[in-house]
Amino acid sequence: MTGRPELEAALEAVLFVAADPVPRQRLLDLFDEGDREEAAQALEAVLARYAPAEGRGVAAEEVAGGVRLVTRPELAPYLRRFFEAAGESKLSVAALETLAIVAYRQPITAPEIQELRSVNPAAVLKTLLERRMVRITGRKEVVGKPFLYGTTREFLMHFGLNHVRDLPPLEELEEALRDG
Amino acid sequence: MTGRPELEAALEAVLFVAADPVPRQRLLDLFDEGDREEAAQALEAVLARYAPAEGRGVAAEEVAGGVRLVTRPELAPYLRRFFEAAGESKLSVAALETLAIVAYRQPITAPEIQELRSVNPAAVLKTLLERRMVRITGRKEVVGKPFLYGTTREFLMHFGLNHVRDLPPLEELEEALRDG
Amino acid sequence: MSESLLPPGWKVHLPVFEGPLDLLLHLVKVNQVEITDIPVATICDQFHEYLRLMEELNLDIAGEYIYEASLLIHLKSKMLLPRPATVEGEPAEDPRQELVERLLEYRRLKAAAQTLAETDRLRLGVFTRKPQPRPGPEEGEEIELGEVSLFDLLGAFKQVLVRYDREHPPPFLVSPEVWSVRAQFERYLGELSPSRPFDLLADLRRRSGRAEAIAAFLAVLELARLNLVRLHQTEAGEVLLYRTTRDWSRADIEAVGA
Repeated sequence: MTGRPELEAALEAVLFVAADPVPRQRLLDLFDEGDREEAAQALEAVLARYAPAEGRGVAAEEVAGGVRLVTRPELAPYLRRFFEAAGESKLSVAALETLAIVAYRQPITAPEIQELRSVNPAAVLKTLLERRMVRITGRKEVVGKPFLYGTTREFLMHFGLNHVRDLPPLEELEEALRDG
Repeated sequence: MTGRPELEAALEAVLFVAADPVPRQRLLDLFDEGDREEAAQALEAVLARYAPAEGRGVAAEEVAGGVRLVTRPELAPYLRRFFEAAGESKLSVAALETLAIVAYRQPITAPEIQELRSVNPAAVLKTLLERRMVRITGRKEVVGKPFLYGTTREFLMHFGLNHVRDLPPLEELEEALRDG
Repeated sequence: MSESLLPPGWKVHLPVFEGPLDLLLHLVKVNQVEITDIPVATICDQFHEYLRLMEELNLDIAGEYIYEASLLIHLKSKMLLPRPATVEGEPAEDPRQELVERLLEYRRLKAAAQTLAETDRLRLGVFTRKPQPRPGPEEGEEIELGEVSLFDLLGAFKQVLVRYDREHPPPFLVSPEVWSVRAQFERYLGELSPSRPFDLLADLRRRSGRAEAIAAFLAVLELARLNLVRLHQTEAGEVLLYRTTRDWSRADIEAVGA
């Protein structure tokens, strides 16, 4: 049996070194069978320790089916200054519109995207593929077998989503837009 | 004037992201002149927060003229286990290239793969066999009767394809993503 | 194209649209009308006016705009026709229906894009620790297997081919006359005998390259045409050459192009 403090310490250390979100189960699998129940509680305790709070710079987030530690967005100016990072988005309006179409209507083909935006999406899709926001998920079984596109884990991570179904419903967004 | 909680949060965030030791002065330079005295105190508070303690996996250490956050050495076995498990679900560039060669040139022998990559593919093929991306499809009727390798059902499912002939030719993707 | 009213090099800031649907949404907004009740004639004219302006400014007009403009003209003409009689009081289908649906869907997706843009801006301020080098022998960059897509696979294959070509530059071209068909013709005459089978494929493989192999192959065809060799294919797929009993003469060699 591993003591509770060691379980918590190990979990914190692993979350600290893991750059990518780690699925909960993978964290628990680090321990012996007999310790997993206790480890699950230890994990919740560690995550509670990293709840966003005043004076704290790091917080735990659930994203892309896992948990990870990230800096809190309010601190962006300090981090940008220190790491000399640019704060500008690399996604153009065209890229964001195409990404939204892929995200909400996936899996979707290029001709179907063109139908929705009335603009040839080839160049933008290439950018999104290169930036790993979008991936080819297969081919559609219609004439010409066009590629099907969907979003990636990178997309979920970047937009802080746990799953594609966590995207806000389109209807809600439109209402917010009408009110605004 | 920046509030004490914000100073502490910013310092914690920067220490978290920076992998290398940061000189104290560089940390304090993040803030306006008027805030530096307070920031120095905030830094001590953050470092105290990361004093080695039971149940904590991360600690602050002073090295070579700077401070940094590191995992506590006692937890190394857990980290090793974590990285090993993480490695199992990853593909190196060598493995990906070899997989691509097998996919596009199947059935193909190890010497033929070596001809294309100039590297003995034995170790990488073993990995790909273990990941069930590649299988032995037979033997080539030449001297030494080397094994022939091809892709698996799992490979097709992973890439959303029904058949090996659905693999896009090099030009197809380029054409699909060419504008206009 | 109409003559530009502006001096050459003059730049005017024209609102930039993300395509014809974006322009249409803009026109709906500035005209303060509902998407569901678009005054087609007005919108159609303004759409064309915008294209005309772009033309005047020597801006490239994407084909998508021209296509949409033609759809609008078609719709405008349809609106002028009397609607077919309604069945049992049901309202006849509005010819604008399809356009309305496209615009509503596009507006929804634009709202989604705006939300993504806001999240994108916010999330750019979220930092994670850089991936630490993993202890162990594994070298170089790695990709999560679950994340590898066709795009990566193709990219990897292209990489292999590019590197292969770089490491295997094509051999210096041998001047073609060195591998004349006639020289190959003479070589075969010297090597073949009526009693001993001669493995053609093995012989072709021994040639220095494609150019010589082609010359050799053409020579064999000439030899067969002049009835100087007999070709025999075995069940195993080998091609065997035998010299026939016919004697060759200088004229035979001279009949072969150099």
